[in-house]
Amino acid sequence: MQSLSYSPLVERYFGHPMSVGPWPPDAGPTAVGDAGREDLGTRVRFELHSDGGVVTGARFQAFGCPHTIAAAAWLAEHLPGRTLESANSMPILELGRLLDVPTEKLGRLLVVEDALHAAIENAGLIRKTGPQLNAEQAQGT
Amino acid sequence: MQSLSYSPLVERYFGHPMSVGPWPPDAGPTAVGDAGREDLGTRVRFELHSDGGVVTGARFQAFGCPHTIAAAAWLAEHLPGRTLESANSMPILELGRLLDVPTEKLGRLLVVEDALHAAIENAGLIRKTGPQLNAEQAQGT
Amino acid sequence: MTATCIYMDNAATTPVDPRVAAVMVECLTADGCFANPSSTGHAPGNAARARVEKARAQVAALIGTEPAAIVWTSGATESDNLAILGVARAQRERGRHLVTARTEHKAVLDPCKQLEKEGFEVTYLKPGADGIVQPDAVAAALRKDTLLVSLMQANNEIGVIQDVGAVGKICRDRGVLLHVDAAQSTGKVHIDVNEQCIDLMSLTAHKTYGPKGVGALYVRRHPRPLMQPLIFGGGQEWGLRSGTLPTHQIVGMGMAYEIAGREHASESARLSALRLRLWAGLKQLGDVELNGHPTQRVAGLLNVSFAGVEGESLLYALPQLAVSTGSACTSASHEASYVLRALGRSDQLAQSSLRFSLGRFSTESDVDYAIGAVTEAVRRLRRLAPASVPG
Amino acid sequence: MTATCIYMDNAATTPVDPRVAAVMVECLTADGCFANPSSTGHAPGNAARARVEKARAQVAALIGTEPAAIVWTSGATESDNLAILGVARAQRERGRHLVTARTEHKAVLDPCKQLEKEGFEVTYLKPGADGIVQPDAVAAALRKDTLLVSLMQANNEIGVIQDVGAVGKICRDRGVLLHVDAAQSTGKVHIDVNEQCIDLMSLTAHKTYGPKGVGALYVRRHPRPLMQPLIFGGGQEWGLRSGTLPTHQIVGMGMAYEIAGREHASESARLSALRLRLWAGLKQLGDVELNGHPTQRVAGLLNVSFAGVEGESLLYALPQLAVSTGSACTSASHEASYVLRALGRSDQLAQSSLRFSLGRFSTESDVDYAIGAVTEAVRRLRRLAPASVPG
Ligand SMILES: Cc1ncc(COP(=O)(O)O)c(C=O)c1O
Ligand SMILES: Cc1ncc(COP(=O)(O)O)c(C=O)c1O
Repeated sequence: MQSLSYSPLVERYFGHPMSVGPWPPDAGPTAVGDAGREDLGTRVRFELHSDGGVVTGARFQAFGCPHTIAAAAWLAEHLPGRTLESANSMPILELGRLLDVPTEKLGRLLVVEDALHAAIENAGLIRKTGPQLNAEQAQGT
Repeated sequence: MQSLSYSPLVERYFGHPMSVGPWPPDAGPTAVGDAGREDLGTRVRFELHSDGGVVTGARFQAFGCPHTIAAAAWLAEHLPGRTLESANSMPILELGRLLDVPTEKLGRLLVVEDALHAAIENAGLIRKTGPQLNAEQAQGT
Repeated sequence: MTATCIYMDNAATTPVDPRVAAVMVECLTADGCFANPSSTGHAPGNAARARVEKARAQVAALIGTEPAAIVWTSGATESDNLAILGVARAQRERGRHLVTARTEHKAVLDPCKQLEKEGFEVTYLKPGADGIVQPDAVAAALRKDTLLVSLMQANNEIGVIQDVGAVGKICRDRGVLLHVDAAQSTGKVHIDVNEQCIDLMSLTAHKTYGPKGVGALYVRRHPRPLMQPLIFGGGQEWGLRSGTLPTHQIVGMGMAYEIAGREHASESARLSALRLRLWAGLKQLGDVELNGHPTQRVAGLLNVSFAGVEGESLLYALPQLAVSTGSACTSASHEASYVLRALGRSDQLAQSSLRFSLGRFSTESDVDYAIGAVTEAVRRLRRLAPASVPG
Repeated sequence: MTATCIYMDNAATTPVDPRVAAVMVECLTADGCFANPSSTGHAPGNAARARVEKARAQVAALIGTEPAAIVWTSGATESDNLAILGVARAQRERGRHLVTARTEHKAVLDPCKQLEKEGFEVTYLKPGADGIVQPDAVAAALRKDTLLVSLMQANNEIGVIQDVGAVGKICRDRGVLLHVDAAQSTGKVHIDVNEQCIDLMSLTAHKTYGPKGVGALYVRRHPRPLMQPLIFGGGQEWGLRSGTLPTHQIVGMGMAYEIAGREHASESARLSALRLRLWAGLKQLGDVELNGHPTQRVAGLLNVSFAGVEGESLLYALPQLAVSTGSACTSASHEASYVLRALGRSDQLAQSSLRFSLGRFSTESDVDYAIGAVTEAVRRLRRLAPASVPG
């Protein structure tokens, strides 16, 4: 008996997400993080650029419900400027509250978080080992 | 799921019964016949005048449903002119059909018939023994 | 066809108030709020859902509870069945005894009879000659294994009001659930399910100027009694009652109850005066008796026994007056009203009673017409009837 | 509020036809035919009864039977429950086995689950990938102790039509009762309960341009199956369904079915053309799949799976289009439609499907709007989604 209603923030980030899609191939070293499975209803990917441990650019892609898409879009918009460390500890459950995500859907936000964490981890690896790794990652192995 | 609907004949004999009520005390020897009980829903009385074995006048009173009242009224109207014998064998179930009495109510017509038969029997007694008996009957013993 | 008939059978059903009809009509056709309230994936569905929830709040308000305690049904018959069969079947391991009264509606008595077939015992309390069931009598009937007491608030045939609040306190103390059939009391009698300690309450729209075919069951929430549904399916109404919610019907019931709450006091005063006028007029006939308690009663209902006339004929002699008889006039038998019999009325008096139920649209001139028509009919039938003979 | 929304969810519920609304309105207020159809002691009651009986004949005519075989209920959910629970509980000594299909409505499956708790066994047949249950599969599932087969005629999610006539002949031969849920087929598919050997049939008004909250159960008369009521009370409807009959609702259903019978052929032709136009437009997107048999289906219903998009988001991206998803979108889970899963669709495809159900008031420009809006939404969501990665 619960209705499909969404907060204005979800409406905005679902309806007009910025920072969408893969970076162009020539955009420089990209740290990719994937999580989730389409057959389970949620799949998210983040692609980060960073410089000296600070996120300089972030893009997302998502297959999922409006809350999932909005959360990923919100994060991609708010990551640039943060250190990888602070990005890694962004409080996903508080974002959930901000977007009025229903309790039963909070599990999906963890998929968003997993993708973000994976991307940040890769960004750390890139920083240490250079962009070769990234090329592999970007092919989606 | 059955409705209180009555045939036009019932409507006429219930709505405008003639031959109603007791004969006036000075109307001559009267043969009375009673049957039924109010607490069982039906009580009928006929009062007959007869001469030489032929009904010369008939009146009825009835406590009962519209079919009962209509049947008694019809009989009271149609008795005069008949011999006591033919009056005694008037086919009550056919009258029931004439008045569209529902099957479940046919039992009540038997009360009407009982009252008529009682009155006819008394008329026969009067014929044999003279009006003394009638006086007693009319007092309703 | 019915235009020349004066309607005094509001206890059977009321006409829909025009204000109610107006909101119902808004929820029917393609330009209205017609969608399925469970279709919350789109705007029309959400609009219908919003109206259903508004109606739930309107109904809840009339009985002093929260919206989430209201379960929509198809009427009080279903609500009575859901309450009684639902509790008993779900809690049969806790107890197998129920208490009710002989003057309850068939919608309570018949599920009780069904439960007897399913292994339950039911105590049917006999009310006093005034129709009142004493709370003490209920207390005395309770047993260790009593699950539920079912007692109506206002009786549909004679209009007497039971003290459900007093019964509620007894039941609450003893840990027994109380179900109240309030089909005849909404908008007529004060209801507060918390104050009156009521666990389950059956409601219907069509005795309170709402549409036929929609009702509700109040189900207390804290604690919520364990119940088995009657109807399984889409899981609507917390699984207690599946089936598409009829938006227009529910919206109509909500509006009807809102009006009832607002106009209760003034309407009761007006109807009381009309009823007293009617009774004063009919008493002139002589050999008439009022059925049920003279004052502990709903405002608009008057049930009178007429000595010396037969019920069906009396009704038939009143073609311009829509009233009902104490007898089961639609059945073929001469069976007298079981309610009046339970009060100790003789078969004859029970059988020759009329129920006059005045309503929102009844007028003084209706009452005066009724007095005249009944007086004439009773006099005529009494003249037709033979003088009583001994035995 | 809903004015800017194009309604394509007629399988969830239809708007009431204005011709139906007109007769309903005649049965509401004090100047109309509002009385209780059981109040046959007075003229207004008899007038209401007459309209109820006329409606009974209208409903009976659509399915090829006599009025006395029609029992009024509150809708198909109740009818399904009454048929299944009613037969099983009354005949449990004759047998304890039922047969149905996995793609039935919850109003059939849930009472079957309840019966499992009451000691019955139920066989749930799996349809083919096209949604069709082969009559042979039903025959093979019958046992000596099978009481009842319950099979819907038109499926509510995918619109496929079962050959209930063939199943009926098998059941009749084997002495097993056949119940058919026809909620989605009245006015859309040929029905003749005698020719098709159907013993019980669930009907509802609100999928056929009648009001929500009223339905009927067809119960074969010669012989009449033994049944236990769900709801006990006043004894209306031959004791099978007590409760005050809602005149306006019943009259609405009667009129809706009369219109359905009259306009079935022309309406089906028009809706078929619209559906084919819609499908032709959506196919252009690529990676879309039609759910259910391509031709053995009702005219107006199209269920399509869109690869690469998530169902709830797709719905949310179509605020101006009232359609429904294959997923249980009102529930919190990502649970995919059990109907589409029973057809063998993957969770993802089942979850990202849309049901378009066209109706009497759908137009060509509605269809063209839908094609445009869905195309744009699917393209956008596909662009948003990450390219697939291997497992
Ligand atoms: C006291 C009482 N309970 C129950 C009912 C049944 O209600 P419904 O007609 O809504 O099924 C009625 C009226 O018929 C009633 O008067
Ligand atoms: C196939 C089918 N059966 C039963 C139902 C339930 O009908 P109702 O809404 O009348 O209870 C529906 C629709 O909801 C349906 O589509």
